[in-house]
Amino acid sequence: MIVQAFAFYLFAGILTLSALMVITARNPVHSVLFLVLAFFNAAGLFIMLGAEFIALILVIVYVGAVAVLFLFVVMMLDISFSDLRKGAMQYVSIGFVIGSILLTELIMLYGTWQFAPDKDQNRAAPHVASEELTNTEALGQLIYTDYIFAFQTAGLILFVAMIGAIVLTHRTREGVRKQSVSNQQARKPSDVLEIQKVTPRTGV
Amino acid sequence: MSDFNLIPLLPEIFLSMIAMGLLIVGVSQGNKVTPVICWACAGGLAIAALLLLGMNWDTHVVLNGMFVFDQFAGFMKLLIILGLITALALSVQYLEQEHMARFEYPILVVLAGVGMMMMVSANNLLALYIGLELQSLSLYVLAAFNRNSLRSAEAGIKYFILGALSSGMLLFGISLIYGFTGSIDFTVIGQSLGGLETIPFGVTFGLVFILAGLAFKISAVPFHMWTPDVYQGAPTCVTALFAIVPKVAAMALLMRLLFDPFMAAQEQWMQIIYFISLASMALGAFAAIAQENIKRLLAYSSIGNMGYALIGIVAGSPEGAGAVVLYILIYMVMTAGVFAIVIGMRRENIAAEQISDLGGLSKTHPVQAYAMAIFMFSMSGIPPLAGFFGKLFIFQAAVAQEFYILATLGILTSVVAAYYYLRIIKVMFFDEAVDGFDQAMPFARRAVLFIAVVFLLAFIIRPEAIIESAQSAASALFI
Amino acid sequence: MVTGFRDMVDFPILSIMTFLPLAGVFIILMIRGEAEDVDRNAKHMALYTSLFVLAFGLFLFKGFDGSSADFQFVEKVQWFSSFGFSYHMGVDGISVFFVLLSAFLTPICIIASWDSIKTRVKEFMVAFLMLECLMIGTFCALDSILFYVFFEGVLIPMFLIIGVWGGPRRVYSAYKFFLYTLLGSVLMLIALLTLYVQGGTTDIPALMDVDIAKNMQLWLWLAFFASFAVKMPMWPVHTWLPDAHVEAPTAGSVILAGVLLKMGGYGFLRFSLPMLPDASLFFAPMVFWLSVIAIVYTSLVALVQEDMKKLIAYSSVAHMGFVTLGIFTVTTQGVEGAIFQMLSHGLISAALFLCVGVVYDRLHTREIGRYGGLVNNMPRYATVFMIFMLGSVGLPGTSGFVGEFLTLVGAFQVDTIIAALATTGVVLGAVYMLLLYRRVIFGPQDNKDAAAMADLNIREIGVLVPLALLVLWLGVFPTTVTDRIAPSVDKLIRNYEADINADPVAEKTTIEDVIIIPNIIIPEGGSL
Amino acid sequence: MIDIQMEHYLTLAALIFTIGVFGIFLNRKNVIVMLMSIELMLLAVNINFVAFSAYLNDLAGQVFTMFILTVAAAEAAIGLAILVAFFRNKGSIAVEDISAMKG
Amino acid sequence: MEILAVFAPLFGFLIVSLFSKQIEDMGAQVVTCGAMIVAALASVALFFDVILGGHSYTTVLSDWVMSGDFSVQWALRIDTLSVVMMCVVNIVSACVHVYSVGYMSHDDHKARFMSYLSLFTFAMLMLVTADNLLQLFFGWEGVGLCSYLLIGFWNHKHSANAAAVKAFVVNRIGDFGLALGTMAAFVVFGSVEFDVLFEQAEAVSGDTIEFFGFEIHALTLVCLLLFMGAMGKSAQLGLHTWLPDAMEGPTPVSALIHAATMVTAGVFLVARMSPVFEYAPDALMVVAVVGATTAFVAATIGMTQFDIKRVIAYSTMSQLGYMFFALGVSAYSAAIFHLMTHAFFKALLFLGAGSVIHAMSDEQDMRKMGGIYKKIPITYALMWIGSLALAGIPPFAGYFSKDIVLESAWADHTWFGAYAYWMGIAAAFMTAFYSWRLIIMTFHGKPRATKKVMDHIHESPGVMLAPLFVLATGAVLAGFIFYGGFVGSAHHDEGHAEATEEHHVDTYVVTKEGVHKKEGVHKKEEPEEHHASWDKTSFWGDSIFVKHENDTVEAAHGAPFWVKKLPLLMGLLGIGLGYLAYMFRTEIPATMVRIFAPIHRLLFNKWFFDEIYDAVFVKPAFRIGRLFWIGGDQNIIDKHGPDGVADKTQKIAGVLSRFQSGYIYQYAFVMMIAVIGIISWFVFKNGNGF
Repeated sequence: MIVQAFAFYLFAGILTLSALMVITARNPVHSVLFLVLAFFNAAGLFIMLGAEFIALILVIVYVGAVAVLFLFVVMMLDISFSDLRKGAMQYVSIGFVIGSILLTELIMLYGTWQFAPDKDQNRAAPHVASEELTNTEALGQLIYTDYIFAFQTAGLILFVAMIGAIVLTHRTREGVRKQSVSNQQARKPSDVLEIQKVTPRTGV
Repeated sequence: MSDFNLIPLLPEIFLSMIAMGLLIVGVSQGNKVTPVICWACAGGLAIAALLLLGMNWDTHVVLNGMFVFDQFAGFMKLLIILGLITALALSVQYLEQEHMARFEYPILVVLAGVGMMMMVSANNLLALYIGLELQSLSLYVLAAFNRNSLRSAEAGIKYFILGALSSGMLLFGISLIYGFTGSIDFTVIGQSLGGLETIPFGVTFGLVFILAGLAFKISAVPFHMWTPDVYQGAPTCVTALFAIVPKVAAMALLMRLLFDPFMAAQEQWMQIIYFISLASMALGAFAAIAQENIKRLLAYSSIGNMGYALIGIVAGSPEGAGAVVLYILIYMVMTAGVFAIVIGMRRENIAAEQISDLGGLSKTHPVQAYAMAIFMFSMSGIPPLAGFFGKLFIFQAAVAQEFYILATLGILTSVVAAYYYLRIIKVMFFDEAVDGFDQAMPFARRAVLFIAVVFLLAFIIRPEAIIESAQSAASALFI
Repeated sequence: MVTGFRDMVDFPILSIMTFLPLAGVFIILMIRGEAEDVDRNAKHMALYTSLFVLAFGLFLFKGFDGSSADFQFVEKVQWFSSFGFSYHMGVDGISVFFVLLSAFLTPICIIASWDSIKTRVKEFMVAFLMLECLMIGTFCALDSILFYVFFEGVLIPMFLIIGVWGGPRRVYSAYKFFLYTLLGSVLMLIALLTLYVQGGTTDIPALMDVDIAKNMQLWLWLAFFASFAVKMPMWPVHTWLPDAHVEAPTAGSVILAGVLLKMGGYGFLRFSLPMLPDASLFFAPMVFWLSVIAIVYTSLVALVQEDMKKLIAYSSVAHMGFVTLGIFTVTTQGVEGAIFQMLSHGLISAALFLCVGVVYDRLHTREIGRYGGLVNNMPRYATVFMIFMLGSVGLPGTSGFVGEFLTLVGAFQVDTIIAALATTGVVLGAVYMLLLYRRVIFGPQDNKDAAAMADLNIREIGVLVPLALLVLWLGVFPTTVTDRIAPSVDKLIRNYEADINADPVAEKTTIEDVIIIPNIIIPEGGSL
Repeated sequence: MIDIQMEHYLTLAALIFTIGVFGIFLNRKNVIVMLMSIELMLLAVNINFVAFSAYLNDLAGQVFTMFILTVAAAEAAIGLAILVAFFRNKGSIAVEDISAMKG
Repeated sequence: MEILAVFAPLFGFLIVSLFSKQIEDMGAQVVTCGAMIVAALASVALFFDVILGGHSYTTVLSDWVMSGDFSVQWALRIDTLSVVMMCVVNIVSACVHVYSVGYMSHDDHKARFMSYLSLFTFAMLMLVTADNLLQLFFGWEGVGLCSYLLIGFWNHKHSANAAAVKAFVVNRIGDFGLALGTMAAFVVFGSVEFDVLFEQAEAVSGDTIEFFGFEIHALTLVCLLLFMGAMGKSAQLGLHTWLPDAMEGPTPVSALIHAATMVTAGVFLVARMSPVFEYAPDALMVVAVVGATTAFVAATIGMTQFDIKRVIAYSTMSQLGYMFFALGVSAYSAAIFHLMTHAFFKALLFLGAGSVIHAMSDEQDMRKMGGIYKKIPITYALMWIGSLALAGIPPFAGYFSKDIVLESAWADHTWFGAYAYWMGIAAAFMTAFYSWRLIIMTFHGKPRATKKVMDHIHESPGVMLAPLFVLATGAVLAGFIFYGGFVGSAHHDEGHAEATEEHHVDTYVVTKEGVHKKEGVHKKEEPEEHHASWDKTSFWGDSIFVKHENDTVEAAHGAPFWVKKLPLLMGLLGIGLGYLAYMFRTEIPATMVRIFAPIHRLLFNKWFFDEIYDAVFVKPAFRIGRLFWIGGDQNIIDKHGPDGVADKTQKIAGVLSRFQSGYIYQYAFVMMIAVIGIISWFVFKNGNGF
């Protein structure tokens, strides 16, 4: 119990601090790195909650892909970060008030959290005893059956993301010499080579 | 998997296939075939509409309760498809003119359409989220589609960031609902909430967050702030799309959500929607007055119009829902007509977007001017045009449920709104003529214009068929 | 003869009168060719169409059974069947003459615009025919939604007529006209919908029998009042009228004064009195005072006007004050007088605006001071102008007298103070009209250009003389009208009194009744 | 305090969510940080879902989380793409520079 | 016959106004004069028919206003009162028509003038033959209109136009009362038909009516309101200011409208309504006081004026005052009698004055006349006749009528009767004085006109003089002939013959002196015949009703000698003073003016009525009108109403537009605030849920 509590507070503390750093760091690169830290800690929490697969996915997808993507863009865009916080203070106080109201209300809500009386009948995918099935297996069974619709649609979303990213950023640069394989393949000797009989001593 | 029945998804599947197939065509043929792909997409949408019509419109819940197809969904999908076809028809020439004729455009439009149709058919919070994101992501890209334009990119950023924020709120709300009921299935949530004596705060909180997310999508005040900027910045053909279609889907989703799983929390959501509706009507009416850019003006107009539609939801009755459907339908037609003209506002091949650019249109292009006047009068709700009936049924529903103050305030804002609609008419008819627009109005736009005008004018004569189908569609929500 | 027409009950004469102008519109839209030819043909087409409508109007008049209080020539067709609205048309004694008035004034307006409208002639004619359709429809409609459609639709062509063909401040005036009247009417729409919800029908005759709770009546009455008072217009919501009149082209002013203002009075008679009797009783004193203020106030304002049209516009407000006064006395004389006054004002003010139009066409100014001594170069004009001026003053023998006097007789029976104050309007009316006439028609001819104006031409005579004859005819033989409206008015008053007496709590209505807001925001169980 | 209940996770999620929201409107200079704030919000939601999932003993919450992660990745891709497009036009991604359109 | 008498003038009017181009001036004159003469003859025939034949009747022409209980028909009520009026109107009108042919011979708009005269006559006839208040109102306003048209006939003159408008408007103020009176009558009686009114007057005499919050005796209210109309039309004090100004019109108009007929409509009205007035003693008192005061005030003003027509106009006003106080003391028949005689001699005076003006090249100021009696002797003589009649010198018509009026007032034995009597006596003196002042200033003394004018003076043509002779005959004979019928005593109800006997005796007693003179001058042909059936009861039939105890005319016959002779004495004194002051001791007027400077200024300025009205009503009306327009309509209603709302709307729009700052963080901020706001709403609304 103590260990669990200790682990929770450790993860939660680091998570909160790094989240704060994400939004306050002067350097966006630092922000991204703090974000990575936050994700790691969240993954730890997920493991504590028994959601191993999600935890791993979080590390792999988020840290491995998304965070790196962020890092990549931050570096690519070469952003100056000299006076990042100018003018921000005017919103801090009121933002703080607003934020604390939200937080207070949410915490009050959680303090009295209740479940629906019939929550046990409502469960769509009751957790099978973990001895029989690992978390990953259980999820795998679900997403290809009950959630096939969402799964497929997620595919479409990624498809859109791909198209979107390409259409917005892919540029065909003018004046860049590119290899055109089909042209190379289609070229016939007759198109480019002219064999002339050269009469000696007359020049071409 | 007894409900692994893909028949109700036929249009969506078909359209996804079309999108992917045409993407391949596009990749291999390059951007020069963009018009072809546009028309092919439109054709595909038309076929999807036919598929839709050919389907059994009885209620089907399939795929583990994720997807529902009923009369309501069918009707709204039909509207979406028609809206998409219209948007595409309006786009073709514009894309060429703006040098952004890239074949991805129609593909993204179709994919957004698929997302919208999924929203309409969502019967599960997960399906809702997934459909919504499919739609949103496509639209984010479309907003920034003219990547050489700063404004377009800015519109994209604004839309994206705020959209993502709203998605975050939506998700937060969903998580709370899930946490309370233990389910993300509409039917189960509905049953669960129906069995309660009072709605606990957790659900109310969740509802607020979800409504915030959806209100963003229908650009209702105070989640509307993106709308004017995005409408203005996005390429006009995209603005047309934004104005015509996504709201149908979002509104349909909202209606299904509120009338189905959250009917038990009517007291709660009614208060929220009451406020949102009132604020939207008021802001839409007042803020538009100061606008000079016609796209911005139309953005505010759409905000206001969503406010009116929401009155029907506040009423919370089958009549109210029917009125909303009808209102959306009529609003779509009017908007399509307006954009058919706005998209053609070009002078020396440069888009003219100021209201003053319409000056003296009645002399230079009388047909367009009169069509526009009809749209404007219709939008301000002057009989005998269809726009009046849209409002009439909305207010009727409100009055029937004794929402007198809401109805009165709503109708008063419509007078304020009439002021800026009149302004456009004034510019076209009373002001001195500026140079005419570049002539050439392609057939597609002319057809849209014609259909819209005829619809608005003739609605009063034989409205029964449309009204009845809208009502029966809405009544499917109340079974 | 009458029985012959009785047999024609199936013949949809009202629909034909209403929609024939639209047929004309379509034909005009089809006209192609040289600009001049198009204009000319459009004018002719519009004229013929409106004359056809007028001819049907005469049939209507002939076939109308003046001894019956029922709705006649009734047509009823399903329309918006899922809501229970219907396309229900019919006329009774109260409305039939307004239909005739509309049908009569439209051709006159078209002729009056023959030469004075030079730009966009085709569009002008289209707008006018549409206006005619909507006007006639308003007075024929027996379904409240249908009524609203026509009532409100009038704004569209009128807005364009003022805005496109109007004077220098036309934009301001057109806006003011449109938004002001729209503001009033939308509130009425809410009231109509409430009535629909309360009564379960939009059928006007059926709604007259629906009993409505007292405090609900008060609110509904106010909503209707908002619309009709603006339309009339009553003080203090009258300020759109002078502006609209001044800027509108002649024909626009004619229709505005001649017909559109009457829609307000008609609305009071159709909706407020029969459907909301208790509220009418409660608010009658307020209406009286507003009417009296309108009469005196606007008469005084008319006194100092320098613009002919503005003067006549203000006089219209004063004259409509008599109408509201008469209606809410709910006496036979008051109501009949009010209807008669509306008809008479429809003719007289229309004619006065036409008279202004005559000189405006020649000199392009409406400033009174620019004219003078016209009797010398325009004797015929002076004569017809005089007839209308006297009609406006309410000289016995003209139609203006009968209406004014009857309303005052009605008022006197209810409240002598009101009657006495209103009668001062008669005196003031004489002052400003005579001064106008004196300054324009009499006096020395100081302005060369005014002195050089030609007298009325044949077309103008053709427009003005029928009006003059009607004004005189109705002044001498008002029974032509009153006999036919009497049964309907009797029925109205009988029902009103029955309603008032049926309700035991009717005697005492306090302001608290008004303030108590019915369960407005939330249906029962709600918590807002 | 020692006994870690669901409320702890929920409170943590609320905290993170609030920080994410804060990040969006406190940020002036850099849009990328906004995107990261959104990621934080989504993370908070995920924590909520997983916590509920655990306490409800229901896997649907975890499934939901998975899809949120997927979509978030796609969203990040598109967001960054738009950002890049904007940067190419404007040469800046400062938040205050994204205000060509207003009124 | 009555149709002919009433509608012939209308016919003339229509023919002339519709076909003026075709028939030209000559035709117009012939048609209108012809129609008038026919009408005059017809009315005389009616006179005999009604009075000798003794049958009065009502001819219904058509329905007019029918609205519920309020039903009014176009009808001609033919009884003694109306035929007397018809005769007066038609005869004077015929004279004026003929006269106008000559008088207007230099005018460009002869046809218009003649048609207006005819229209006026028609309206006047409609007035006097009305059988209900509304038709009376029709005629009432009709004559007002024609008066307006004719006063402003020379419409190029500003003053004429102003006078015309003033006449109409002041009349309208009176009509305001008449209209209200009609309404009140309807409320009280349930009808405005005379028959109903007269029948029920006694029955409702105890009723009260709520008016301006007070409970008022119903009949008094009706009568006072009607009398207000009469005051306007008959230029009684307060509403008289239009009459002098009306002299801007051509002189024939003054003669016809502003002396003989229209202005007497008020007298007619009260006489016509006598059955009602009889039950409203308070109203009668008011009538008497107003009439008496008017008689006096007008006479005082008349003494100081220099415009020849204005002098006569004030005298008209004064004489109308006589008629009214006669009415006020229930001496209706005396009033009508005076009305008739006055019509003749006053028309004569006006037309004579017109003749003078015509001769003097349109000069109206008496200070520029003088010494012309030799050049226009006939006119001079006729003016003498008229003035004698006016001054009440026997045997001229005025003597009979004025005396009976004054005697009746005395015989009323009430304070207001006495007041009226003494006022009347004073006025009689002044009347005689200014009449001779007029004659002497105009005809005697040194010529004060320019030589050119003097050379031009000529006697009027025959067409102008002929009507004057007709009128002069009336002015001389009417009083004597009709005395018996109009006001002759009939206190015995027994037999006809006996009554006639008595009557003869009475007549002789009362008018001994007059008869003496008269016999010397004129032959009497018909009177006997008339006398045979003439006493006032049978003469008037039931057209005038006097309660027995109010029958002052009857009582007047028994008045003391001094009462009867005092008026005559005053008339003679006035004439004497006139001669003294203007013929012989011409410095007297100037001295008087100097001595009584303030009073003179008051009188010369007509008691400042015009100025006061201008300051109290006219100017403020315009000022208030402008205030309402600029201040009310523009600065309050529009500024805070539509324009204000529009401005506010624009401002709100601007604010909202600025609020849309373009910054993403602000947009996000708003969204979050909204969410938190909504949540907080729920939390605070039922926060106990936690």
